[in-house]
Parts: sequence; structure tokens; C-alpha cells
Amino acid sequence: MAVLNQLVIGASMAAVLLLVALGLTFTFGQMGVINMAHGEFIMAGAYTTYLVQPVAGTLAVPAALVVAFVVAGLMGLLLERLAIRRFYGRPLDTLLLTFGVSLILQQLARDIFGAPNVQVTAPGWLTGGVDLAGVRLPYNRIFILLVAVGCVVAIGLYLTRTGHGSRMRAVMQNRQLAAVSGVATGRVDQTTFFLGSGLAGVAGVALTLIGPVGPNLGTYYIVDAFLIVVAGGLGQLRGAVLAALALGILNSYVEFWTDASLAKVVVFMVIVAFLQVRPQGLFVLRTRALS
Amino acid sequence: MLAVEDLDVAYGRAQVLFGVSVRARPGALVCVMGRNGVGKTTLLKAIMGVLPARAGRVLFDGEDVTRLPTHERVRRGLGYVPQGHETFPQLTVRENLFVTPWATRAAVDEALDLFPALRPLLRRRAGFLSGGQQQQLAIARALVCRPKLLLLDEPTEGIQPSIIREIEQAVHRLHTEAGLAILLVEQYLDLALRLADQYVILDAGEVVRAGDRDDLADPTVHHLLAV
Amino acid sequence: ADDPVASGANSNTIKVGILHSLSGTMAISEVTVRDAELLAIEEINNSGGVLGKKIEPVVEDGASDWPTFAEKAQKLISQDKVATVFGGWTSASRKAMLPVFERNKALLWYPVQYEGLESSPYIFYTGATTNQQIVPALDYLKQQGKKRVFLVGSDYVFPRTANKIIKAYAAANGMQILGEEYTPLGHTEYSTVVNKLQQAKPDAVFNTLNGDSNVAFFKQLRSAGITAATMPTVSVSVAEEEVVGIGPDNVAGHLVAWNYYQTTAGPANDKFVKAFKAKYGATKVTSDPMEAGYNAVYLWAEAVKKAGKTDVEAVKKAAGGIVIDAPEGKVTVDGENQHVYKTARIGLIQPDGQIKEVWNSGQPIKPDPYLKGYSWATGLS
Amino acid sequence: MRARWSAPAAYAVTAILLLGVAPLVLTPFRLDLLGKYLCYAIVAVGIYLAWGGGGMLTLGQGVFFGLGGYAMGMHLKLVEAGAGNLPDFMVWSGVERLPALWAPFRNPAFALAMVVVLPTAVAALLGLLVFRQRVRGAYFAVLSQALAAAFVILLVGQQGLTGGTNGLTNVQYFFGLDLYDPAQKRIVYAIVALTLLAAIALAWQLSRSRFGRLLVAIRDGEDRVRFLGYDPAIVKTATFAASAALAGIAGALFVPMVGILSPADLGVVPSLEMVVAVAIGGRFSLAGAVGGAILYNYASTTLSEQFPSGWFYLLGAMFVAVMMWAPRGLAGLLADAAAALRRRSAATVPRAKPDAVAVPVGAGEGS
Amino acid sequence: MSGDLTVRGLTVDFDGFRALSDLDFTVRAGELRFLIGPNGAGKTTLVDVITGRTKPAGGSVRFDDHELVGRREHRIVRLGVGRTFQTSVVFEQLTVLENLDLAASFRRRTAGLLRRRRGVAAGVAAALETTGLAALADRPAGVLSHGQRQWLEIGMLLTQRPRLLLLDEPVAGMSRVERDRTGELLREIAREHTVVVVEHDMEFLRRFASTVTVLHEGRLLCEGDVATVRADPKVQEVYLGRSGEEVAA
Ligand SMILES: Nc1ncnc2c1ncn2[C@@H]1O[C@H](COP(=O)(O)OP(=O)(O)OP(=O)(O)O)[C@@H](O)[C@H]1O
Ligand SMILES: Nc1ncnc2c1ncn2[C@@H]1O[C@H](COP(=O)(O)OP(=O)(O)OP(=O)(O)O)[C@@H](O)[C@H]1O
Ligand SMILES: NC(N)=O
Ligand SMILES: [Mg+2]
Ligand SMILES: [Mg+2]
Repeated sequence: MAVLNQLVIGASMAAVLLLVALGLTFTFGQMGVINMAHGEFIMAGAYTTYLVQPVAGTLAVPAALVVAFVVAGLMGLLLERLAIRRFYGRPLDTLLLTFGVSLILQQLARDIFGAPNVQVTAPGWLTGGVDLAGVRLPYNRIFILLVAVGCVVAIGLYLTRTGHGSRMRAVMQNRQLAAVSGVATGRVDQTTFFLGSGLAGVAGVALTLIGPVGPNLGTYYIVDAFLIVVAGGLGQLRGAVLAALALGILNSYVEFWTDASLAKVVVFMVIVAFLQVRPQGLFVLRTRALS
Repeated sequence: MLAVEDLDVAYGRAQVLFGVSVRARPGALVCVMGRNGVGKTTLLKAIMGVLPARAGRVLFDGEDVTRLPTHERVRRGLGYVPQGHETFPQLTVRENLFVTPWATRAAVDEALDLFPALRPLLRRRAGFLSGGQQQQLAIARALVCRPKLLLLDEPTEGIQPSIIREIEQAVHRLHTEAGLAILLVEQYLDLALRLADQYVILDAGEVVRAGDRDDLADPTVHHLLAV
Repeated sequence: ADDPVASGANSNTIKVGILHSLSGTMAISEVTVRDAELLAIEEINNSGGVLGKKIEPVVEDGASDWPTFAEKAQKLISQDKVATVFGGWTSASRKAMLPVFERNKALLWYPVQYEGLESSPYIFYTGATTNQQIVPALDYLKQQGKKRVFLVGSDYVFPRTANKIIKAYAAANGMQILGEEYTPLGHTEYSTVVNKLQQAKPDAVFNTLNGDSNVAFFKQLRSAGITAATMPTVSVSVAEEEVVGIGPDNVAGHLVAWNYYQTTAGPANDKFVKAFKAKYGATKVTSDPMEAGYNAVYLWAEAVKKAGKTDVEAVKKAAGGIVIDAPEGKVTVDGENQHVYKTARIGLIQPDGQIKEVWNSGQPIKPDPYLKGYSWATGLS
Repeated sequence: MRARWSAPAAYAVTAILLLGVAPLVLTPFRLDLLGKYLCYAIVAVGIYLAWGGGGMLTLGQGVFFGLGGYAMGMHLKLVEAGAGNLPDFMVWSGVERLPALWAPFRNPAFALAMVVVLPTAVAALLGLLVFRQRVRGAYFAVLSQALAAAFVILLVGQQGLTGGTNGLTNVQYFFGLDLYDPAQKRIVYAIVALTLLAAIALAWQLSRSRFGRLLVAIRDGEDRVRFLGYDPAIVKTATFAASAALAGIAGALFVPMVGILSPADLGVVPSLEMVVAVAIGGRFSLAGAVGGAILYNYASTTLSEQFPSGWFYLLGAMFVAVMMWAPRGLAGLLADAAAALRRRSAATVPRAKPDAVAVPVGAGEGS
Repeated sequence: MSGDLTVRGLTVDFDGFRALSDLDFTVRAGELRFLIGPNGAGKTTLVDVITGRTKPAGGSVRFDDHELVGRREHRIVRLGVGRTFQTSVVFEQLTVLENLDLAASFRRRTAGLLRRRRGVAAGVAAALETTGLAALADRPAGVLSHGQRQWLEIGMLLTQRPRLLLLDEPVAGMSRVERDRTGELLREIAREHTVVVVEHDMEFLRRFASTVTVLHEGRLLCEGDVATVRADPKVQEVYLGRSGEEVAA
């Protein structure tokens, strides 16, 4: 029974992992920006919930989803305009740049909201849960799962069904060619970065239901988020989903049989081993061109 | 239609074009020629705004576009096929054709009519196409923008003879029937001879000769193109 | 080589170091201790300072990085020539600083409950050692008839050592340890641990998680439907500060073990709480480590007054037996092991975020860092 | 002519400054700090090789630093404890018998060998696995970062074996030297400085060799290199392993220099900082990398002393500013300034046709 | 040590698409062979398989009595098989000279690689000469124009002294004079090496080719001397266009 529970737990861990990684499928996967400040955008989403809470009452969480998307999105947009746009095609440089930004944002949060965690409580309708064959599935986990699924569907449609989605990919693959095809590349960059960062904000809202809301929030998720994207294959939505699911379930079982520390180590080793079989992640985008 | 005036272009500190002036009348087909490395590609890129002009102006349809971003130039009717069969490798052929924001089904259909070989490949990723297929796609992609002036940088490179013929005919048709102005960089002299109204010869980043097609028969021109 | 007195002697201030993490993971906890220490310094200065001189704090950031603590401690000692240092939170930071203070014969005041088994001649420990916090908490559980206990802790030295002590206690007292789980510092995913708890169904959970993890743990415990009524937890690193972050709804009814709560009765505490809120804002809460840091400054000041100088050896000698009326009640320095006598208190978390005392040891407990007075603890070290 | 002598001259000046001047003018406390910076500078030399040279952004240097450091630290702790005794942390962690893993480290030769062998072997293994499968760029960066995260969790989780979060503290002796004695500590400083100078010389030679060019080529176009008959995986692995070895040596020296080694210095953020320091100095230049490491660590010490609660703003702003305005680091900035000066003095020459050549972005002074 | 290239039953599948099917193809040692065919016929794919870039679904490629299928790219190069690419790729951050030197050095031992380059090896100097890039020797290759890159790539190949050279559209984007120069160069090389050239330029073919192989849809369409091939109606149909002569004129 307990063993069966772990499957459900794994799935709900996967939803969290997926949610924190989803924004990266845009900024990292599509745009090639290693945004270390992604974690701080998640944090911004969480603090947004904290601020929205007194205003929106029991509807704080859904309201915050929208507000946080915009807030984090705008932060991303600002970052893109002020700095990132000079760095396309140089992922490793963006890493260092955004690391600096992440330090600044953390300290800013510390100065604005204080160093200790702030309080976000789940509304009544998200407390409790359903019992599934002896397994209790908390409502807040179901909610996170739904948010994750919703985001995945929306992103999937956006990327494949809208002209904007394919233009975004075009810009990343060949900026110059996109420009001579009439694409306003700057505008596309802004939108993409806005969306990716906004998704981080959404993740932040979800995380307030299950974890701390403090200046360090982002640092706890950033490594995992990047791992998911890498294991899934850069910019591959399906890959990210499967990778999150696989790692969530793997993690939950290893942790069940050993402990949380070992689980993290094992997950890492499995990923390295996995990349032996699928070096470019679950789903590969190859071309014939030489790198 | 197009007037390039005293254009200087540099890559960082290295200047490549020196006071280049080129004119194209509406509906003209101007062939840009010159040995490898003289700056033909650089000229086209500067006209498109991919490279900034250090000095000089680019006028299109009477408007000074020198400071406009690339996509605005495209919107005004400048189309460009870069050298070396460039595509969006990870997009499908269809997606490649629809990248242009104002691409219409009709425009894409017309482009595909020009290169029917692309039709069965629509769902294939462009990066997996053969060199020639990519080049055909690249030209089709530019046409989807519905340009008024088309810049073609060595469009026949890597294309099988029968398709070269088709391209030649297509270019000819676009030029004569649709009245499209064309700036063509072409290494096949005979092909250039057959198509061009005017020509420009570059050497070491400067225009050394320009004139009407008929002059091209002149042996001194051949001399300029040799060695 | 460096004489800390030298600089203090011919200026009209006495420099002291304040060394806590102001950045990084630990800032969440340590910043408030710094605030409390600065408050104490301000109060002492306002009432005339010590030896007629004002205390001048030199603040440094340990940055949640243990070697940095050592480096900054060295800097405070040899560059700033401070008379003493108040600082540290994690045991790791203390272990890193310890050799620096011993080597330089300088003085550190360490304000946080810790795992014991240590007694450096150059450190004063103003937080609880194990027999003033963990052992009383176990006594309380035993008294409540909680015999089957599950241990949950962060993966570092304090929880591991604490749990070792708990297991020894359990073995001697007929308690049963159903499980022992460690998670990395900063871990935020507790569903698996909660699942294990649900399977084991202990009478109580002994929680030595630190910092942010507590927020995740309690939120997830609650959403899994576990309440204090079905499975109470007793925490030793959850104070008022943490309760705010967790959200009182999520922890109300659970137990904590400390020596001080914001609600602890007494004029000294009323004054402390009032002064703290006046200085830092009405919404701020006070907690045990803050109070221990606050006390440390007063204890040192008293010792200096008694010694008549800031010289380390003199202060050390003078400190023994010093008593102050601290917010937690009477606090006495044990001259032998340089810990302090502290009253143990078990508290119940209230829905408003405050903690209500439900039991106390009646009188301050003599510090016993090596648990020499407990027969069951003989094998521990 | 000038170019030919400027490098050896700079090297000599550096040597004199480090070995002659610094010990005389700095207080023992500051000299210790400088020694610590120099340890990071040794790591920076390795990062310069791997990242500046081979384009491998390794965000896991902390792991190799740690492996070397623990190898050394274990030996020193054992010596200090004396025969038959346990190191202090094992005592308070309740370990009763010396773990088998520790026993061989009592032997100094073994421990010294492990300082190099452990990091090299781990890097070689990871490198072979990863590079043979053509994992690179951001993938590699993220993987190596995850390695650092996993390594620290592993260290922290094995308290009885590694000292857990605390790490190895209170190291007092280093092969007979008393580290509490400033005079003897100066010898350790000298060893660190000499090691750094040796590392610089080695890296200098390597980057100017064909091997160095090959690395640049691999960075430029790894696939193409295969068709020249080289195996990029081997070349990259060798380079990565060399950078790991340097990090290991640096870690080993860090232990006596600083007296403590803790997982807090080996994780994701410290590893990132090692790289950031190099970026600030200029990753395409050896002098930039080394200078960057010293400067960065100096700056973070000073900033945190001057602005204990706001220094993260300054540090963050520094990264941002460097990446924005000096993407090739301070060394790039200096090179540009020098070039500008030279051009000004040569400005009288008439129009120079396509002669002066622009260097493609990122090429820089990569030697 | 026959030096022959023997391709037997070669099949390449890309997710269900058959780029080469059951192809047999032989080039004798010392031959200069031209390979033509419509866009997408599989010419580059064939070169890719020979040089280890693409794994075939079946079949064998033997050179010099070594099976090449299954070997890694650099091993194949070390057997003496060199190639150029349809889109030239040179190392942009290295100078022209360093590009050539690196290409020439692949047989050096590790110790040789660890030493600095002193002077210019004879083979490298010759390649600089042949390719006309001597004046650009110290420029980063990133500044070369399209045509100049093509030359550099050929130069790099030459310094490697392979016994079998595979050139994928070497003269694309070159002016006529340069094509002629390349052609002469090829002739010269072919005297000592086995050369396979993929090309679309019929004029070039007419001037420099002796034997031509035509691929179509992954299969051998025909093989023979230039005249025969050009006269072949199937070739005219799929490749040259009905009036192929006109184009090439
Ligand atoms: N990115 C660059 N940086 C510096 N110089 C460059 C760069 N690209 C091209 N050049 C130089 O500019 C000159 C002109 O190049 P361009 O590509 O315009 O030549 P081209 O006439 O198109 O030649 P080709 O026929 O070979 O395509 C060449 O000498 C080349 O070396
Ligand atoms: N990786 C791949 N995945 C799918 N299809 C591929 C892949 N590689 C090649 N193809 C297809 O295989 C066919 C053969 O391609 P190839 O590049 O060998 O042609 P080619 O004869 O060199 O043509 P060209 O003369 O135009 O360069 C083409 O239709 C191409 O689209
Ligand atoms: N001493 C502690 N709580 O680490
Ligand atoms: Mg060109
Ligand atoms: Mg081809």
C-alpha cells in the first residue's frame, strides 16, 4: 500500500518539478538563455501570492496565478530588455550575467520582505483531499497537477499551433534569417522571455501551497529545473514532461527505500547514465549541419 | 527603386566596402559580379540592414531605409536569399515557409509551384534536406515575403542543372511578368548574361565597373572577372 | 600576538564583533539574532555603556559559509581588535570558528541551542545544551505516554547528534524509535517522509528539521490530513519566527521545546518585547535564539564590569556565576563549562502564532553538555 | 619584439610580487587571505584551460577542489589525531573504528597521490561518459552543476566519514609545519604561490601548443575536428581532467592555508563563483583568469567587510556589469584599450583596405 | 592494400525515408570519379556513410580492405579517407595557417601536439600556395568569404594527404576562373590519390571528369564517361532537364 502511495507521490513531485522547469523550456530550451534568475522569478511569484492574499481572500491563489504570471513576466521582460538581448547565442555568458541578477534579486527580497519566511496559507477549499484506494491525495497537490497540465497544454498549443510559436523557434535557430523573413526579432525575444518568466511566476504561486516563501525559495529549485530540461531534451515539451515524471517517480521510490539525500544522488547518476543512451535528452533535435 | 549611395561597411575594424554606389530601376535585374571575397555578400547584407552601414545611404522606393531594422525593410518590399542555403533547420519545411508574419497560403502555394520538389517534403525538418532542397526552400521562403526587390546571393549554388534552368526561368518570369526588381549575385557568367539588364562589378570592395548588359561582352570585363 | 585590550584601552569605545549570516540560506534565521544583539548594545549604551565607554558593534556577514565565519572571526580579532564576538547559529559555523578563537585566545558568545558534547574555554554558550532542551522534551513526551516516536531531521550535525541522544534515552526509558529520516538542508519535498509517517503511525514525531524545511514539512503534513491531535510533533528548531513562515494554521497544536517564548511572563521579557518592537516594528516577533543573543551581550557586559576590564582571561574568570534577569527568567553562567543555567519550557503553538507554555522545569537546569549526569548517556562520547 | 618579451616579463613581475613583496608588506591575516585567493587562482588556471580553451563550462569545479581537499585533509587529520586515535569529528559523531576508507590516507605518499588521482579519475570518467556521447555546451554545464549538487549532498550525508556539513575543521599541522605559527604559515603560503606559478607556466605552454589550437578548434566546431582525424572526446576529457587535477591540487593546498574544508565551499554556488571569477578577469586570457580569481575573491572579502549587509548587491552588480560591458572580462577590456592606443598612434596611415582584421566575437587574445 | 573503395548493398533509412537503397558503388585506386544526381539523390548521404557520419541500415563500405561501417569518424580519417563539406566549415577562431597546420598535424604523437608550432611545415606552405590564401595566412578564418572558405577547406584536406578524397560540391560559389583552378588542382591530386567529387556544375564536369556515376533516389542510375552519361535519356529526364546541353553550354 505504502509502495503504491509512492506512485501518486512521485506523480505529484513530478508536477512540481515540471512546473518549475516549464518556463525554462522557453528561456533555456528555445532561447538558449541559462537564466539563473529563473529561481528568483519563481520566488517573485510566491511573494506575489503573499501580497495578493490579503486583497483577494479565498481566491488569492487563482488570482495570484494571473498576477504572478504578469509580475514575473514583466521582470523577465525587463531583464531581457536591459541585458539578455545582447547575449543571444552565448548561453554560457547569460549564465554568469543572470547569476548576478539572481544575487541582487535575493538580497532585494530580503530587504523588502525581511529575511524570514512570510506566511501564505492555503485557502479553505484547497485544504483536505480525496482518498483514493487508501491513498490520500491532497487537494493542493491536485491543484498543482492541474496547473501543470494546464500550462503544458497551453504551451504545446502555443508552440505548435500559433505562428508566433514557430517564429519564436525560428528566431532562435537563425536570428538573421528570421529578420530577413520579416520577423521583428526583438519583439519575439521579448514575448518569449515574458512567457518563460511568467511561467516561473505561476510555479511560484503553486509552491506557496507546499513550501516556504522566502528569499531563498528559488535556490532550492533551480538545479532540478535545469536537470529536467536537459534530461528531456532542450526545448522539448514532451521531453520535459516525461523527464519530470520519470525523475519524480524515481526520486519518490529511491527516497522511500533509502533517504532523501541518497535519492538526489541516485537521480543524478541515473541521468548521467541515461545520457549514455540518449545523449541529447529524451527527445532529440538533430540536424545534418555540423555544429 | 533602390539606390545605394557611397556605402562604407566594416566588420569591426576591417572595412570591406568603400564608397559603393549601386542603383536599380524599378523592374531592373542588376547582376553583381566579382571574384571571391570582393564584398558581394557584404553589399547585400548591408542593403538588408543585417550589417550596419558605416557611412552612406540606402534608399528604397525613395525612402531612406539606412536606419531601419531589417524586418521593416522586408515589410517595405526587400526580399533576400542569403548565400549558402540557409534555413531554419529544426522547423519543418512548411513552418519555414510560414515564418514570415504576413505569409499567406496563396503566397506559399505560389512559391511551392515554383519548386514542386518541396511539396512532398513539407513535413520534413529543413535541416534534414539535401543541400539543393534547402536552397530551393530558401528561395521559396524569400518569395513568400512578397518582395518588390529581391536580393539573390548565388541562388544556383548546389542546384542540379534542370532546377537551375527552372530557377532561371522563374527569375526571368518574376522579372519580366511580375515586374519584380532583382539584385543577383551570380558566378555563372552566361546565366548572368542571359538575365541581367545591368551589371555591377566589385573589386576589393569598390565598384570598378557598372553598366548595361551589352557591355558585358567587352573583353575588359572578362578580364576584371578573371584572377 | 594581538592584544584585544590594546585598542579598547586608549579609545572611548569598546569594539565588539557581531558575526552572523546576513546572506545565504541561514540569513533567514540569523538576521533576527543580529537585531537582538544590536538592541542589547543600544540599550547598554543608552544606560551609560560599560566601564564608561560605549560599545561599538562591528558587523560582519558569515554568508552561510562556515570557512567564511572563521575568516571573519579572524578579521574581527586581528584587524578590528574587538573585545569579544557574538555570533554563529549553525553548529558548523561554530566548529569552524572554534579554532580561531582558541588560537587567538579571543572570546565568542554563541547564542543557539546546540548538540552539546563541546566546551571550549573560549566560547560562552548562551543557548541550550541538550539537557536543557532535548532531554526535557523527551521527559515530557514520556510523561504524556508517547512511547512510539519517529525522528525527522535535517542532515547535519545537530539533528544527527540530537537523535543519537534521543535513541539512547529511548532505549533506557522504554520508548520505541519507529524510524529516523534525514533530508538535506533546504529540502522542500516531504510527501515521502509523510507517507512513511502515515505507515509508521507513531505517537509523536521528534522534529529536528531546520529553517525552510519546517515550512514545507508542516504544510505537507497538514494537507495529508495529519494534525496535532492524531500525530503531535515536538520541534526544537521551530520558534515564533518560523511559525509565522509556516503559517500558524498549519502548526497550531504542535509542540515545541525551548527556554524562552515571546509570551514568557515577567517584566524583563515585557521590556525586551516592547523594546524590540519599538526598534524593529510592531509585527516583529521575538524568539529563543534572539533572546539568547540578547542575553549574551548583557552577560558579557556584566562580566566586563565585574572584571573592570575587557581582557579575555579576566572576563572569562569574572563571568562565572554572573546572574542576570533575562527575559526568560534568571540566567546564571556556569563558570566551569561556560554554558548558562536555563529553564526548559515546552510550548504549544497557538492559532495566533504565539506559543503558550504548557510545562516548564520549574527552575533553571544546570548545563551538562556531555550529559555526565545521565546514566543512559554514558556510551555517547 | 614587445609582444615576445611582455609575457615573460609579466610572469617575472608576478613572481616577485607574490614571493618577494607580499610576505613583507602584508599582515599575517592578509597574507593568509592572499594565500586563499591564490588557491582559487590555481582553480582558475584549470577553468581557463577547460572553458577559455576548450569551451567546456564546468560548473562543478568545487567537486574536484573538494576531492583534492579531502584527500589532503584526511591525511592531516589522521596525523594530528595520532596513531590509534580518531579525528575529532569522528569522536563527536560517534564513530568508533577508523573507517576502512580512511586508513590508507595515513600514508603521506598515498594521500598526496590521491590529491591528484581522485579528481583526475572522476573527471576522466565523467568526461569520457559525457564527451563520447557528444554532450556539450549548456548540457555539460548543467550536468556538471548537478554533479556539484549531488557531491555536496553525499558529503553532508556521510557525517561519520566526512564530517558532514562541518567538514574537516581545525587543521593545525601540515607536514611538520605548525599552521598556528605565522612564520611557519608563510612557508605554506610560499608553496601555494609556487604551485600557482608552476600551473601558470604549464597552462601557458599548453595553450600555445598545437594542443591549445586543437582545443580552440574543438570549441569552434567539434564535429569538424573529427574529420581531421582527431577524437574530440579524448582531447576534451584530457583537458577536463587536467583542470580537475589543478582544482584538486588547489583544494589540497586550501586545507593548510585556510585550516578548514567544508561542503559549503564545494557546492553549486561556490563552484559557480570559481567560474564567475574567471569570467570577470577574462576567460580567454591566462592572466585574466588568474587575475580575475584574485580580484574577485579580494573584492568579495573587501565588499563584505565594508558593506556586510548589502554586499550582494555590489557583487551581483559586478557580474552584471562585467558581462554587459566587458564580455571578454577585464583582460579583454585592457586589450581593447591597448589596441585603441596603438591605433591612435598609427592613425596617420592612410586608409588600410581590408587589412586590419576584426577578430570574430569571442576569439580574443586566446593564447 | 588495394586502395579501392567498395560499397556493397548500402541502405540508409531516415525514419522510414530511404535515402540510399541497396547501393553498389566501386571506385578503383587512383581514379577520379564524379558523382552527380538530382538534389536529394543521396550523394551527400553516401559521403556521410563512407566517412562515418551516418550509420547505414545495412550494407558495407570497404576501403583498402578495411570495413568502414561502424568505425568512428576520426578512425576513418586515420585510414586515409578525407572529405570536405557541402557547406564549408573551417575553424573561425583559428587563423588560416593554424587551420592548415592543425589539419596537417593529426598524425603527430601527443608529445608533438604539446609542443608549440615553430615555422610552417612544408605541406602547409604548399597548401597555402595552392589555395592562394598565403596573403591571408595570419587572418582568423572567420573573416573569409564563402569562396575563400571553400579553398581553405580544400587546402586542409590536401595537407592531410589522404589516399581517398571525397569532395562535396567543391566549386559551388566559385567564380569561373576559380573553378578552372580547382579543376586543375583536382587533376593533379588525382594523379596520386583516389578522388570522388560530388558536383552539379556540368561545365566543370565536362572539362575535368572522366568517369561519372549518377545517383537517383538512392540508387545507381547509370555510370560511364561524361558523354555517355549526358546522352542517357534517364539522366536528362531526372537531372539535366530535357535540354541539358543548353544549360551547360
Ligand atoms: N565576419 C567577417 N569579419 C571580418 N571580415 C569579413 C567577415 N566576413 C567577410 N569578411 C571579409 O569581407 C570580404 C568580403 O566578403 P564577402 O563575403 O562579402 O565576399 P563575397 O564577394 O561575397 O565572396 P564570395 O564570392 O566568396 O561569396 C572578404 O575579404 C572577407 O574576408
Ligand atoms: N537525417 C535525415 N533525416 C531525414 N531525411 C534525410 C536526412 N538526411 C538526408 N535526408 C534526405 O535524404 C535525401 C538525400 O539527401 P542527400 O543530402 O544525400 O542528397 P544529395 O544528393 O547530396 O543532394 P544535394 O545535391 O541537393 O546536396 C534527401 O531527400 C534528404 O532530404
Ligand atoms: N546548533 C544548531 N541548531 O545547529
Ligand atoms: Mg558571397
Ligand atoms: Mg548534397
